[in-house]
Amino acid sequence: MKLDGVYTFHAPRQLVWETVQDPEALRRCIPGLETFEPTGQDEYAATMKIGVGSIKGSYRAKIRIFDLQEPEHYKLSVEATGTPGFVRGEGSFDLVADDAETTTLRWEADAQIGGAVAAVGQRMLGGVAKMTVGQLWAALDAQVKARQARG
Amino acid sequence: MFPASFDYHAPTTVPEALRLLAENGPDAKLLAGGHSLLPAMKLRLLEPGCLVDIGRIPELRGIRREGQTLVIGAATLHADIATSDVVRQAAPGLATAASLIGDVQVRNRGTIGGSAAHDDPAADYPVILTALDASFMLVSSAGARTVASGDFFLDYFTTALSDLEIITEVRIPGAAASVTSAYAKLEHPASGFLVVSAGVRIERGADGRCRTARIAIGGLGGRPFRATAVESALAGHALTPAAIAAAAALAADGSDPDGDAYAPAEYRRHMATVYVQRALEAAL
Amino acid sequence: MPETTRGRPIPIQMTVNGIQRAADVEPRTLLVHFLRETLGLTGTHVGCDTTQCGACTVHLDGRAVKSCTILAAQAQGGDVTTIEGLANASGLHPVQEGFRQEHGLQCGYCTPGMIMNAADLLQRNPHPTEDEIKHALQGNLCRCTGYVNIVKAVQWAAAQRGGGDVPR
Amino acid sequence: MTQHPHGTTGLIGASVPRVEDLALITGAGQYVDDIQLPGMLHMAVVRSPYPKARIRSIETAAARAMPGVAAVITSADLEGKLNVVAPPMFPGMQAPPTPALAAGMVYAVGAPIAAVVAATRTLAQDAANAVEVEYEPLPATVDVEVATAPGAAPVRDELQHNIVYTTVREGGDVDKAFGEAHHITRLRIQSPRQVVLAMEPRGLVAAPERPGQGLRVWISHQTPHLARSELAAELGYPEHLIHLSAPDVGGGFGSKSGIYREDLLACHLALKLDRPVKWVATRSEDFVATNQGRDQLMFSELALSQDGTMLGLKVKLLANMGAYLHFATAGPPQRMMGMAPGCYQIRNLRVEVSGVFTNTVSTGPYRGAGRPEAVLNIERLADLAARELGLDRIALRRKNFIRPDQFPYRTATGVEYDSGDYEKALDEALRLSGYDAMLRQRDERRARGELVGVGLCSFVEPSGGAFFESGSIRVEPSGAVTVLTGSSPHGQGLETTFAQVVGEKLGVPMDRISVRHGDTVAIQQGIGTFGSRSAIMGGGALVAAAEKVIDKAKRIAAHLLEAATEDIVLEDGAFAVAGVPNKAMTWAQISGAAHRGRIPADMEAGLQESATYDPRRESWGFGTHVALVSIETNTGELKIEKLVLVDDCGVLINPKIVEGQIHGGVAQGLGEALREHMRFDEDGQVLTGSLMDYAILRAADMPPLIMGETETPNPFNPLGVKGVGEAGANGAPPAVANAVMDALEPLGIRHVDMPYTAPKLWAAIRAAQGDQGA
Repeated sequence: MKLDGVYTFHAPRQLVWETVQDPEALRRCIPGLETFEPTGQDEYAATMKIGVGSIKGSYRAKIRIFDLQEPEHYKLSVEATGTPGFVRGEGSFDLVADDAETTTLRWEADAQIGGAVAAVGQRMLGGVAKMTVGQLWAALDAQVKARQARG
Repeated sequence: MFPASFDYHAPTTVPEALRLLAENGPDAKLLAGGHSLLPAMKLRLLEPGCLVDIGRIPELRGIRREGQTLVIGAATLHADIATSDVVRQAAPGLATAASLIGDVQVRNRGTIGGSAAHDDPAADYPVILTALDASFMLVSSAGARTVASGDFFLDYFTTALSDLEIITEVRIPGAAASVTSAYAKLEHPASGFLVVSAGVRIERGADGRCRTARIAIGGLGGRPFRATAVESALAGHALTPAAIAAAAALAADGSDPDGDAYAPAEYRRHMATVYVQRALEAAL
Repeated sequence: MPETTRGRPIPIQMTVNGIQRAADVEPRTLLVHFLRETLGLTGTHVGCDTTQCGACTVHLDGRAVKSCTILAAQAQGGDVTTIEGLANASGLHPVQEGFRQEHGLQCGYCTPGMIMNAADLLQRNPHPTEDEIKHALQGNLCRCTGYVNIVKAVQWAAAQRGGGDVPR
Repeated sequence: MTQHPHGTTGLIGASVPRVEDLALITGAGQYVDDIQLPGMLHMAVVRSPYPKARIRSIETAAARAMPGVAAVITSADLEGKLNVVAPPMFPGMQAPPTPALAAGMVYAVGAPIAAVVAATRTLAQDAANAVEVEYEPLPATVDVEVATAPGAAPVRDELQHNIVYTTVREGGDVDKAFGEAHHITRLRIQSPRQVVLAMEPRGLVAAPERPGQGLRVWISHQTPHLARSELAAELGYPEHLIHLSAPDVGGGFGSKSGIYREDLLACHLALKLDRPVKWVATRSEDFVATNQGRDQLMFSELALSQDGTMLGLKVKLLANMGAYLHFATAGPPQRMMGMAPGCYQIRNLRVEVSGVFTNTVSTGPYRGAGRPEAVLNIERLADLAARELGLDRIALRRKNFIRPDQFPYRTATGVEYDSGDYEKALDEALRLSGYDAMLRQRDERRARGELVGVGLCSFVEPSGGAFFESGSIRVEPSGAVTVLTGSSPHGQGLETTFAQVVGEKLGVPMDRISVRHGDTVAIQQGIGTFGSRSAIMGGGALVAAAEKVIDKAKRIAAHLLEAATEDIVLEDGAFAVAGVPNKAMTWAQISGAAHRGRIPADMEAGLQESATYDPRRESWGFGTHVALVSIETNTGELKIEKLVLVDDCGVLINPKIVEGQIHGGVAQGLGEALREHMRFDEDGQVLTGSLMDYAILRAADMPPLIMGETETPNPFNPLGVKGVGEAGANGAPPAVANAVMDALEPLGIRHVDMPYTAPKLWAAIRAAQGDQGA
């Protein structure tokens, strides 16, 4: 499943970059995250509840950030496995400074979903993925704003 | 297939159910008919540690009218709603929607409150209840509140219901002779869930013209889509076939549906126009 | 509730085919497995895991239901009829006989659920039209017959009823 | 009038109610999952969610520690043993063994990785969920054209390339025919992959007998004896020590043939633990663990003269076999070899068939097993050819039909069609459908802007022929008759049909006959039920056995009546000297004598005879199906308004049962035409892995069927029968496809592959309207 999108932050690019690269901010942003431990350089082990609303399953996940080109590009991969199946995806993120106070994040991702979730949930996987991404950006936006407020 | 282990309680009163919810924390889930919850649990999409079965609370069942309001107990079965003369008269669209859920056996177990709380984006009730401007009576140990359908159905499987609340009633206003409603559904050939559906509620003035129209469409996203363009196009107009067709053509305006392997987004958008038209025709 | 005691068995009792049955079951026990495994009533079948196929259809308190999507605990105190309990001393239920007369079954796996659902239909609607029969059978899948003779079997049974009472 | 070379009871040709039914309508059937044994354990299987991945690690400790768990095994415990081995059907066939548990690599979603046995089904599933597998996902190959492109990555590490096998057959002078052709019709056509979906999922119970005395197996299966042979070889266990039976079987449609990985695992674990082990697939498992059907991609060219004479045909077929080969996976596409020309005289033929590995669920025989694909191909070509040449499609078919006087007819590639009268079936179908009136109505409705189409399909249906079949008839001392058949019914009603055959031959009423089957100890060696073979093969064997029994009975009667054997006649179920009916002896009297020593001195005691039947040729049933369809322009919804089915399967033993077989075949065929499609995404993930997404027909989806028949007895079969089980699945889909394409012709649409879902047709209509500048 391929997804892509654009999100606009009303903040300078460097600040957005610092936020998305901050493990603590990441921890606060990834929807359903329960535990989040570094396991190496830009690698994390996590347990998370993935799903939406009343349908959420528990997953063990590996998160890796790589291909960093500060302050404009990075990639992030997630491999999550749980009883209901797996979610595996890799996203590529580009930050473009529109002006001093506005940053556009362009992203594209390729996700694979398998197991029971995929077997019975085809009719809404796309929508649910979009919703989850939306939650992620909203949370990230809040983190960016918090950082901005802190100065 | 089997659910993961859980504890089971079957209270017979709402306060008792609320106490059990509070005691067991977020790991507890309400079980009504179980026709949304148990399939998900069998597939281990959900593994609650505790089920509070509210199927034995008599006050949660039943259909009645309070003046111009139709009141349906949250644990009322789809089958009873589909065949209720009171519902057919007061909100025919709701009876139709209930009759199109799943199959006979599912309708004999599933409940309106359970389906609403689950809020599957392809379920029928959220669509028709949004069109009917229904509201939900939510009760917790802190008291009761009423939430309008527009504020209740939020997104995929996401409602305004908190972990500590129980839906006790669904209240549908405007059961007057000047109000009519209808529901039309394009079914997925495998699951029977909706691909696209439309619920409409029309209130006519004394002159027979449409005074207000409320139109909700399912299948265009994570929550019922209010077709405000159609509503405005109809309001104040005579409901001629031409007017209906012209208005229905606007059904998907402003929507941004997600396609799936069966029905691409473009198809859904077009079907929205077709099924809004069908629902409007059925309403008149 | 501590994790270690989660899911401990609970006592349930219900009437199955006219006989009082009681057992301690894990709360997660589905009605179909209670019937098949605890009570040995294997005429009720399991054909899917998404509440689609209807092979597990039984009557609970007089209504056709899918016993794969009901906890045994939810049937506590209830009255269950399975395919084994449909015929009585005076013979087969008319729907059973209809299936035999009209070649309404081939492999027989979906048949008990089909029959239970059709019997439920005729209780509610003794003289269904062909469309009503087909619509009522929507929740029962058959891979052998193409449903043609199943519909005829239900029509056969309806025709036996004449007055619309429930002859056995 | 057709001559029925049968007895006098009138049983053959009678629609008697089935003897199978009483148990099945009262819940007394005994399917595998109904078997409960003391001490029985339950097996659950851990499966790959990935289409292709390296297994980095498998952690089983948590599962082993769970209460009630008796064993957890992985490939490490199997030491390379326990593999499903597909027979090398063709020279050079690549058939790497399929390990029961994946060793290091998985190549399809659903591949078993670990097996867990525990005291209850619930505990087994809980423990299976507790097995942790770490994967390194790898890019998968899903598409046969991608898999066969130069330089394609191998689907499995051990493969040199992704071709399972390629076979080519050529007859006549194809290049010359194409060189001289006035017109060449070209078609690329895909038959959708289908899930077999027998309502009873696969399953088995394996139980060790007393020490050293073998293994007892109850398995939901179509071919018990073949299953035992394969099981013995793959388990490395003595064949004679396996007692295998198929109890009531809830449908098979081709999928319950051969041995699957779970079968080996359950038997292995039962022997290892010395406990009975049960495994029954969940529906979700069945979607990824059982062979699927169809999925053949065909590239065809039909060379024609100006007048529509079919001069030559080239077919290239790529059959998607999935990642793992089972017993019969390689077989179905081979049907194209014999059936490519369909009902038509095409003297120059070239057929090339390749089986292709992909990282998908295995395929194999499914109702029709290559026949529906071949029929679809030639019948779509026939319609397109008529359209392109501006000829009438009926006339084009008539012109090219093999004529009745040409039978037995040898095709350009040397396949012999035994008998047929294709025009007769066509004419009957046209008559029953009111074809001309239907066309007029179509045109009127078209003029009003509706999308309406009429389509037809004339088809051949080869059946029987492969392997032999066995039958045994034992007349008990009471005169009652026990029939043992090597056929193994699972819904076909053979207990009834064969009782009719034997009753007719022996003159014994059906209630004095019981037909037994499906047990490797009780039943002599036999084959089983698949490929529309049982009436032909099992019936043929029983006729031969009946003749032997009657011969012996006559000799006993002659002995008792002190007459010459040649003078004894069997009439109304009794033996008498010709012309002296009042001294007739009943079967009970004869059999009593046979079992009590009142027989000629040189005769063996008893009255039991066995026979096998092997006609060494196939029976070629045929028919014509006609469909009237309409498509709602605004929604793409397809409605089959009428479906006329004329089938000729020779003599009908039990017309009601034959009709039921046709109904069932049609329902599956219409499923293929309307909605059934097992889909994988480009990564190899399953898109339709449950009944939530994979749609089969429901009761309200069945269109009205108008059934007709012609009866052309099979001259090479003692009962005059031909197979019919697959007729509906063969003929109905192309009839609907042709009707849909007829409906869309005014929009300039040339071809759309099945299934014709509403969104697909809507998109096609939209695109065409765009093209037409609408």
